[in-house]
Amino acid sequence: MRTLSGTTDLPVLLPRRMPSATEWGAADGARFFGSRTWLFLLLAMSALSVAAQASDAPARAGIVETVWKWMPLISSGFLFNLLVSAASMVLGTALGVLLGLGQISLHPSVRKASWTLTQFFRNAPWLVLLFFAMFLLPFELRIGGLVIPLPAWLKAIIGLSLPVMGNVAEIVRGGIRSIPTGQWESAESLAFSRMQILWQIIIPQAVKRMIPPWMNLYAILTMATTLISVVGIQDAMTLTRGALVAEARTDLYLPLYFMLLLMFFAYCYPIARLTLMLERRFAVNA
Amino acid sequence: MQPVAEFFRWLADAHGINLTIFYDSVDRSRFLTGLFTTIWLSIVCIFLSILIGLTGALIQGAHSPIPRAAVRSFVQFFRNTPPLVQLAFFYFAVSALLPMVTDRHGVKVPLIDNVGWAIISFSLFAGAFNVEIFRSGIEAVPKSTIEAAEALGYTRVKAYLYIIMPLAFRVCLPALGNNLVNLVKTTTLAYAIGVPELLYAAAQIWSEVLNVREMMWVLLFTYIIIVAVLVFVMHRWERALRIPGYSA
Amino acid sequence: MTTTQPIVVIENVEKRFGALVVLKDVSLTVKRGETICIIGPSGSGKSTLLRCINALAPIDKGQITVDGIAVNDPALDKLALRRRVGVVFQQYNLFPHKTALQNIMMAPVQVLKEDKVEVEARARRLLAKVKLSEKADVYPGELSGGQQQRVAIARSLAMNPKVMLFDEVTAALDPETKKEVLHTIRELATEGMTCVLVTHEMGFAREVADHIYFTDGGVIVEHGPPAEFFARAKEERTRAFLEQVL
Amino acid sequence: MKSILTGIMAALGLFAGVATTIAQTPDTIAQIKQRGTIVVGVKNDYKPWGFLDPSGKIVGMEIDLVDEIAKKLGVKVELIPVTAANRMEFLNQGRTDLVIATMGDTEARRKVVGMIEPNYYAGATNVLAPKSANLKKWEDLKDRKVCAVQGAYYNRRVTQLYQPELIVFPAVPDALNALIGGNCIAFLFDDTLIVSTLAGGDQKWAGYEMPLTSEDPQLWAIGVRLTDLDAPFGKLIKEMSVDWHKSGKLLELEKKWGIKSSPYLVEQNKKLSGS
Repeated sequence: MRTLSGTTDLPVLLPRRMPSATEWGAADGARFFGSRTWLFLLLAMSALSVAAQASDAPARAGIVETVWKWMPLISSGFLFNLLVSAASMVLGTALGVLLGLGQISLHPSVRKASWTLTQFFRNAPWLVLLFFAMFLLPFELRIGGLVIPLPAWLKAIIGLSLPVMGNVAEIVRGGIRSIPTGQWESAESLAFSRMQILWQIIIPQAVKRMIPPWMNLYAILTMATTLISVVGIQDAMTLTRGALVAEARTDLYLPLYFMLLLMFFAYCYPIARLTLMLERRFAVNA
Repeated sequence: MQPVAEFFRWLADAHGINLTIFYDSVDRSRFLTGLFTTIWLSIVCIFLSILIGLTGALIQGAHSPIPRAAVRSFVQFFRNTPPLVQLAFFYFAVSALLPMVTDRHGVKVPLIDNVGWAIISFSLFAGAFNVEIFRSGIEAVPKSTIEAAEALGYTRVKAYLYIIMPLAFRVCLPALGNNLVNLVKTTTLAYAIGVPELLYAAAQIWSEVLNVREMMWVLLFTYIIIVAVLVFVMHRWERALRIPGYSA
Repeated sequence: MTTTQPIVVIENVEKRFGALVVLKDVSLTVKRGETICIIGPSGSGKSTLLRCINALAPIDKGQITVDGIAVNDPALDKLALRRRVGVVFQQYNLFPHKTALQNIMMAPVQVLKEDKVEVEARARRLLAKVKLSEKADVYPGELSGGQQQRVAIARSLAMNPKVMLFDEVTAALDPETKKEVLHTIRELATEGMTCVLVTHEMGFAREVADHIYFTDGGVIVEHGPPAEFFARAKEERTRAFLEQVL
Repeated sequence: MKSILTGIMAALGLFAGVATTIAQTPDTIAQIKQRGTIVVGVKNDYKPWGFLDPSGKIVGMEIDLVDEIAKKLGVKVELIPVTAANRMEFLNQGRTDLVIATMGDTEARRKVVGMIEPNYYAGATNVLAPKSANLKKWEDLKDRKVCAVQGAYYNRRVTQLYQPELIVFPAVPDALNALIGGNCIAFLFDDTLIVSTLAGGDQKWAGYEMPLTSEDPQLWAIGVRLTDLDAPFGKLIKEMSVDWHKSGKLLELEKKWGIKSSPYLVEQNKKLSGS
């Protein structure tokens, strides 16, 4: 059963491991590459919309105007997606850091429990965890006299933060383990306590290595926020679907869904690039 | 089977833990069909995504910049957009653009059905990741090793086949394993377009029997087991391919 | 076994990397059975010259002929050239996923399509020759540097080359294992194999070479038989270099 | 394997423990008043009962009923969009106080939630299909792709009786989009929705029809928690429901939202108003 851990890290999605700067030299290459990607997407987009136009010759209201009409509503939904992603990330990171530190605890039982939880939440499908949270969390939490209501959106945030937690825990554990044991030993020989070593020596070094996979996880989470549409929370995906029903025109399917894809791309692609940049910079320093 | 069924029937009556999949034949067959569909869908997509990954990685090694840029755009687009929207995009939008075919009732139906689109969509999604994985694997093979092959008279194709690929594959295997695990988890999204996979089957059962809690645990554990089996297989494979004294 | 028949002829070769000229008007001839050593400071273009001989790097001007094959001919039959020329690299470059024996057998079987049984017999003979018979089924990762380098030499020999190129083959080795490798090369040279060595081992060069070339800044500064070269270098640059390394 | 399994169980114990502590509400009316808001599960994809207008607001006939109830209680309204698959869960978990979401009143469901009588509407099962599909009878659906929505009570019955290849979606818009896109030949749904959709006179539905005879008539009910059914909250809603029938409110709303006049409402109005 060790199989769930070991060298295979982040089964949720792979950290964006890109080639070293050899092929397309560093920054210039990256910029070039970026513009190329956009160019291709624009080409693809126009080709597809031409195809869509052609497929429904007696066009009613223009496709562009109709898309434009729904744009504000869908954009507001998209903003909600971003909000959910930020909240889930904060919550998931906080829990994940605890769980990650639990995995290097000196108590075997804490270690084992943390490890098990980490594996469980990393390996369960996001959508199932989301269903899990939506259906099985109570509508309110009573802690002593305090009543904390759990509305649907909050449950969704919790549901999405569960896999985030598992993955952050793994990132934290991996980051800490990547620091050579020599650092621990030399600090110990200088009479630092375990806590001091961890917080003053190991974690400051490890954080740098954790940031790129953490950002990568954030991008994945942002894309996963569309799953809340499946459990009945209104997001950009739900609204796109609603707009399509309202219009009931097959020629709108392509441009509207493509617009939604582009919204996410416009948000996630820069994050991916930034992640890559940081990864390279840290790799050079390391 | 009978005592098992009896036990679960008792469990439902006495404790309200209603696992119909163990005693109701309709629900059991629904669940097993879902399980089978998930496994089958996963295997087909794993195979196709590896194929896409290899093809993409080979094209990225080409000299002409246009196919390279096309592959790169494909990879970036599929990696940076939500797989759920991709699936909807294919099933609703792209499907409407394709020519219709006439079924045996004389009605025009789409060329590709929801299962077909799920396969295409997930394979492309995971394939985009595989392209990057294989490419980084190929790039991890030292240039000097390739040169040595060249000096021994290997052509480009033969060097790929006998030296670069076997080495690159070993480097890729852990990352590939992760991505395939992820692919299996992604198959749950097919629920959104009505593909009768595991989540769909479970949702049908719980919306009729109203045993959400029980089905939720069953679902979670089933997926964990499927993933564990896949990880185990990948691990064994990795071990079988390990070269003494060589760390990838 | 030195004859007067030339096997490698290099005439007025020029090689550039962008604006940087690495080889300038280089000419040299290697006769069949001869062993020549190319020495010189780092970055003087020695390794590049070897790579040009085997068409691993194209040349910009001039002419290289190996056993009658024009290396810079656009219609060059690379396989024919590489059958005739074996290369051993500084970093051994064995294929890590194959055992020592398989490394030696791979190219003859996969490239030359020779019979596997015959190739295996030959490979085992070559392993014996480099004194590694007992390591046949061991992977490169489990061998020492010197052992790996000897397997690499055997791997090149398995193609039955007419010329062997050695590119600083002992540079990455410690003194102890260096000896084993030099011993193998010495044996080859005395058996009459045509060898071109780029090396920093002056003592070894003096001992095995029929002819020494000294390169600096991409040009051949001076050359001659070892006795003469080491005793009475004509050029100032050569003398300065020799003073440093000897 | 076993030790790991127990490990997972133990590790999740805490989580599950939290999840199972669902408080039972004693006095719903007091709670609603204290909160100042009534939380109601409604449809947001079921025109004209509960649907989105372009500004993103949920409107419809059922929402009008919700407003009536809120007015009576003197509280504000919070609408929670629900689906057939989760509306009863939400109610029983206490996430909503009430559910008015085109919910069919069935025997099985009565065990789980409290159904308010008199029912406020009656629907039956039919399909929406393009005229070109040329469907004549229910049996024509056999082995054909038919879109449906997760959690609808008629899915099982129709599957067993007529063996269509049912493609079940999480929500109505998905199913409708699939129908429009030609991914299925018919959409299995309540006839009321189909009628109102077709009667809307919208050009986009010109090529569609409701070709079959409606089957399996089904009353719709407002749902409350079982504990509320005979408590003041349930009684209040019952009274209001009677009132809606008597006063002709439901008939009026039916007209307002362009729903084809339902014989059930006319009959109930006659019966209750004693005319």
